Amino acid sequence: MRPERPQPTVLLELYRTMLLIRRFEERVYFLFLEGEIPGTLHQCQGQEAVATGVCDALEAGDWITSTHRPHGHALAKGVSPRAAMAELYGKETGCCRGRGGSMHLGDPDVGMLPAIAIVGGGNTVVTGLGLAFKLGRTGQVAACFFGEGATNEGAFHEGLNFAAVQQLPVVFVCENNLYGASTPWERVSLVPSVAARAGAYGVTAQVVDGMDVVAVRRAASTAVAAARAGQGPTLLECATYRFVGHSRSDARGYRSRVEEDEWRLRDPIVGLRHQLLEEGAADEAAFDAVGGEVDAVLDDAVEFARSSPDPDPAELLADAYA
Amino acid sequence: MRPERPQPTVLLELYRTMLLIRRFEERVYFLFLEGEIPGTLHQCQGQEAVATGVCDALEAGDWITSTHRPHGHALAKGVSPRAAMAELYGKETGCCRGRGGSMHLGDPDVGMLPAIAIVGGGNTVVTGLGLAFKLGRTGQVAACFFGEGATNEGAFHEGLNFAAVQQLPVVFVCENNLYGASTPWERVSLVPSVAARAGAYGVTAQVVDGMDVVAVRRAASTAVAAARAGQGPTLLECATYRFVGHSRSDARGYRSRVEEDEWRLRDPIVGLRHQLLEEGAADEAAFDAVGGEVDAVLDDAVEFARSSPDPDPAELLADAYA
Amino acid sequence: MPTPETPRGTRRLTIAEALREAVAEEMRRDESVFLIGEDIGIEGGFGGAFGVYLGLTDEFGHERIVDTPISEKAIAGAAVGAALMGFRPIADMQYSDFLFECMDELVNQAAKMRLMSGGRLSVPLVMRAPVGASVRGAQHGQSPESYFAHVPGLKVVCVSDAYHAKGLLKSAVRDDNPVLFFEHKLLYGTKGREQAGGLDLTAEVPEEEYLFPIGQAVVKRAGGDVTLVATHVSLYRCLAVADELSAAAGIECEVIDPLTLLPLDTETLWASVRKTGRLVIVHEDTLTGGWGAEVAARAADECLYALEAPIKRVAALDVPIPYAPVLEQAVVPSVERIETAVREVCA
Amino acid sequence: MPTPETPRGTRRLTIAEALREAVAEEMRRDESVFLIGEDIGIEGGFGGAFGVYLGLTDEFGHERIVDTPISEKAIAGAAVGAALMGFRPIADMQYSDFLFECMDELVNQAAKMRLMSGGRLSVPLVMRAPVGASVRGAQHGQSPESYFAHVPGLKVVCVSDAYHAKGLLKSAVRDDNPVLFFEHKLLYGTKGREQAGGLDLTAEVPEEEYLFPIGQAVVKRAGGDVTLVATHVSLYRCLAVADELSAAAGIECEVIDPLTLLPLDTETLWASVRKTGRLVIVHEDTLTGGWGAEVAARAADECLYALEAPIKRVAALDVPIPYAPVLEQAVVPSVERIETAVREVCA
Ligand SMILES: Cc1ncc(C[n+]2csc(CCOP(=O)(O)OP(=O)(O)O)c2C)c(N)n1
Ligand SMILES: Cc1ncc(C[n+]2csc(CCOP(=O)(O)OP(=O)(O)O)c2C)c(N)n1
Ligand SMILES: [Mg+2]
Ligand SMILES: [Mg+2]
Repeated sequence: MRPERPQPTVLLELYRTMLLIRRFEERVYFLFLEGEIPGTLHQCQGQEAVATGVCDALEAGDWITSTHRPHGHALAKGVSPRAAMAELYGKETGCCRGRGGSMHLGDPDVGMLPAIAIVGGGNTVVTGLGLAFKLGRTGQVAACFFGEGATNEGAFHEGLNFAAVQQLPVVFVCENNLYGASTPWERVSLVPSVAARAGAYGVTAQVVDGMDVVAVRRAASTAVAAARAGQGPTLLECATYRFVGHSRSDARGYRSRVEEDEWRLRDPIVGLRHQLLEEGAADEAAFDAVGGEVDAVLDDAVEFARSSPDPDPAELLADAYA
Repeated sequence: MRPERPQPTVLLELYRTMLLIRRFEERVYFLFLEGEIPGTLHQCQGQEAVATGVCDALEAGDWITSTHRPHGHALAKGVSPRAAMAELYGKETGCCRGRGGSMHLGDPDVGMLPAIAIVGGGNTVVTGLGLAFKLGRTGQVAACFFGEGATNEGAFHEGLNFAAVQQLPVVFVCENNLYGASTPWERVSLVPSVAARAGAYGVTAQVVDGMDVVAVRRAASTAVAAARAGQGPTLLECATYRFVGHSRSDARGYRSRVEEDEWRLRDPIVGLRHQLLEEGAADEAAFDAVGGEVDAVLDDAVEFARSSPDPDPAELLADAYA
Repeated sequence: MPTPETPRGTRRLTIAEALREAVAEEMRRDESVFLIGEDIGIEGGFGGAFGVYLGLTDEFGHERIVDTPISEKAIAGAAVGAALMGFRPIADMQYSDFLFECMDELVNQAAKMRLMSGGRLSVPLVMRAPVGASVRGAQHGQSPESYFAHVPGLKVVCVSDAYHAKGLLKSAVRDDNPVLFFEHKLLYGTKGREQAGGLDLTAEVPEEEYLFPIGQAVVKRAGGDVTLVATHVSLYRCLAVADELSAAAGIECEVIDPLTLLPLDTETLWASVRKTGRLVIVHEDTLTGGWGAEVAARAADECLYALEAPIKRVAALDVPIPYAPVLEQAVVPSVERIETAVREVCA
Repeated sequence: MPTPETPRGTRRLTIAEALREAVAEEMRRDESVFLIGEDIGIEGGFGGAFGVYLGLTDEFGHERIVDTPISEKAIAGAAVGAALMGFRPIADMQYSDFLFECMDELVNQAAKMRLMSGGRLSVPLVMRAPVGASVRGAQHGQSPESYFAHVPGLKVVCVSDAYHAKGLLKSAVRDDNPVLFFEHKLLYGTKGREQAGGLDLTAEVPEEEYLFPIGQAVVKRAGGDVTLVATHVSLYRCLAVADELSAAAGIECEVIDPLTLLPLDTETLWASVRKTGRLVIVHEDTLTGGWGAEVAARAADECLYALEAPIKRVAALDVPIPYAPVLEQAVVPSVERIETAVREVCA
């Protein structure tokens, strides 16, 4: 039985979100090189389908936790490009008022915790979100993003097991991009798939093509529905790839250009575009329109960030305590 | 193919070790109630077959790590009853010169680290022993004892995975006595067996009857041989039961007397005794002799501990640093 | 120690009983309060490592008393997450020594989430943890409160009697910040009595509800010659020394229980030091880098000119806690070591 | 800073280069030395988060350069276990912020095994960890050395230049105790130069082998008016302030790099304080409970009568490190804040 295909409008919206993430990341990289954005960057070009598909399966009242690589998750969950960009600029108008930065993007108003840049850090914290939703009988769900590298942390183990025994409404979303920084997965695990670890906790797992936003969305919807119905956590392993370096200064010497090229052929944005064209669900004009919109949004976001005020150091001490 | 049965002399020796542990624990409990032994106690009556079977499968040059419940492991690995008893008394002649105590029994001379009383603590440290043996090409093996409760710690996960990917000569020995303090295993795990977790790391696991010292010894021998041959770690899950409370003040209200009685019928010492009698491998006189020997050893140990000097506080500061 | 406002109806309670009341009252008052930890609510179990929660499951059930696997990271992480969602978890660490298993959740998550969110989120959790040497060896005898008194974003409370234990735990539950709440094993109740040197381990606790504020020290004994600042068991040793020196040498010690280490009530402390000119700090956490160093350092900045003698610290020796009772006693601050220090600064 | 004994043949090296040499020399010298950590030896990889190990796999191979999963507990636990068996691991933490993930292994195991074994075992490991704010936010900008300076059984080293970095790392490898070895991100080499304020981040390092002892402070600049004690980047800010104040106000600062925080070289420190009568301590770890408190507390005990002014500490403000450069700069000790403190005590 072939699962139902989303409506064209939905697909175009998914396309839009992925494109927004991609172009956001490209702008940010350029602005970083220009010296406008300080610090360091962990970008997600190539992985847009995971953030987009999962967040689209969530309701507005649901929450996500994220990682050192949070830009895509933030935009997909609805953090405004202005607030995200201003945060990267370290401005008072940023979603964390410039206190968080690239690795801690988040916005309570759209259901995203400040991203946790400790690998695996979100995997225990998310259980508390689930516990709150369960105790409060709110019907909310929490999704936890993490990389395959994070599954070697004790936090992965403790978080997943606790969520399982408490049957918490949590979806664990592993973005398996094959590398943790420079380290290939097969050097740090004897099992080929992350999903193979779910059985240790009595948790259902599914491997998904993380370059196919529709497949991700479908699997996520099932997992979210199960969580909302009180059936406990699911582990989704999304097979994906980051097209760029681990962080801004990474020459990617630990992987081959052939491998990169193969994965680039599976670009989730290009793929969806081809499908929509083939299905006749959208034409070039529609894509141009989306591209134009996205560019306008980003122009505006950059302008907003640039022209926003710096935070006031005098207010800083007030931020340590409630 | 029925595995080969050990020689009667070996079996009698296993019997002797288990009896030594049992009677040591009984004495210690009495001496504790009498106020001679300070602190607290975590005892292992009922679990003797695991310590005995595993340590008998090890060579003298192999090492073990242990837990908050280490008395049986210590005696089985060869810590002298004198040195163990004196340690419980907090005497200078103890195996850790009175610095360690009940929860940190150990003796480098017989290949036992000071026991680690942090649940799961040994599970990462043991990988360093394995790494040392691998790097040094010494052919040694390390065995790590831990309870089923410890398998919910991040340390279990990180230690087992690291040992697996490095193919370290380590045997992970889980004493599954069904409870972690007052908490039944089924309340803290959705999977019924600890062994079911080994697959997550590509590690071979085996469930063993932990009340049958011969079965434990056999499984341990296989695991030790594999480790020594460079085939990496094995996880042994030994199904066992502690006949006594978790620690000295435990009224065991969280489990039924029926359950306790059923397990007592499987007493590993009584079981081996029956077998040996049935097989004609030993007679009552032989058991009496062993019992007499063990009692004499323990009389001597207690006398030794009592008459040993206290440590000198003046020497204490020298113990923090090498 | 009842304060002047203590109302008529009081009983004598142990710290364990007072904490139990505090938990129950807060859970009744506020649906968002829940308990989480190991071996806290199992039927026929222990009600926590030191029995503080005994009986609470009957009233509050297993949903609000969350028994966990042995997974300190999950306990602390879940507490952080639930607190971020507006709940008020009371998390339980069986021994404070195990806090090292969830330092990331406490130091990197609980303490930083507020800042990282630009002040938009808060983390109202309480983590209870027993400290103190009680012949259990190096991994069950630490007093690690100083590690946490170094973490901006956390609050740190140390309680020494039932009255303040109850009032402070209730305040901690209502505080919008993560509070580390340290109790001493030997002070829970009658069991520790002998080891604690025969102290009466009960205190008068009002029948009526009350709070005691975080960040307020109390003067347990007034005196004009020297200021002693101490927590937990060391506090009682200081009080014993004070009585002894008053009788034997006419030295009048002012003994202060800071109760909160972070933030520190320097107003109360410095008022005393300005009066006495002498300061001795006593704690069972180890000396070097212990919280006594912070008190001394701030005194040496903020009231140096009031000092008439060197500032002395009496603390656990800089070694892991050894097992043998004779060694353990040599490590923790004894009445003798405290007395020597006080005599020294008063000489 | 070359010491008087520095032999003829020297080169200018960055700290990263000097550390790389130290590691290579020790690995050549002693078969029991090995490296363990994340992303340290992967072909085409980073050679550690700050490139310290670049190229070493070619010489030493993957057996002695153990690339691990992202498992800090396993890294630290394996280092402890191997050290107990007589090996001398150099473990790598990519950022010191992640040390909180393996506090149990460091505080409860590494630091206590010697005592728990009755002095029969030792734990000769080194754990390297970069500290410091560099616009990476709250979880990648801490300077957590003070947590470890509170752990009996550990030694704690902070290096500020290539000469001492090399000499101390070699000593740390040979030390029979667990040594936490902290380096500052902005001081590794040319990359940090701009952020570090245009400092020359190289120092003269002899061609020949040398060691620099753990537990020895160095006087980086002599002066008679006030003693400044500082590590890492703060040290250079102090030196800048010293030059400035000498020229502008005739105040002569004596600037001391303690290099080892545990054990502390109080002999060198107090000699200076007895001379100057004034003490300012500067560090990028947060103020409350930071290692400066210990220095101040010991001064207030051991040389109180030499003090002519309150002891000042200039440290990171008591907040998590914020991201925005303007905020981060307000948090870490700046030249301005140091100068103000020095002027205050000299007023
Ligand atoms: C506890 C911890 N250890 C190490 C790091 C450094 N680090 C940051 S990202 C990263 C790799 C993470 O790999 P993975 O989980 O697969 O996520 P990805 O970067 O591939 O998205 C590492 C090692 C960290 N941030 N936190
Ligand atoms: C990290 C840590 N958490 C909690 C404890 C307290 N504790 C001591 S033993 C124990 C139960 C351990 O259960 P298990 O691993 O099954 O071993 P068993 O006691 O059954 O032998 C607990 C919770 C501890 N010592 N260390
Ligand atoms: Mg990855
Ligand atoms: Mg058990």
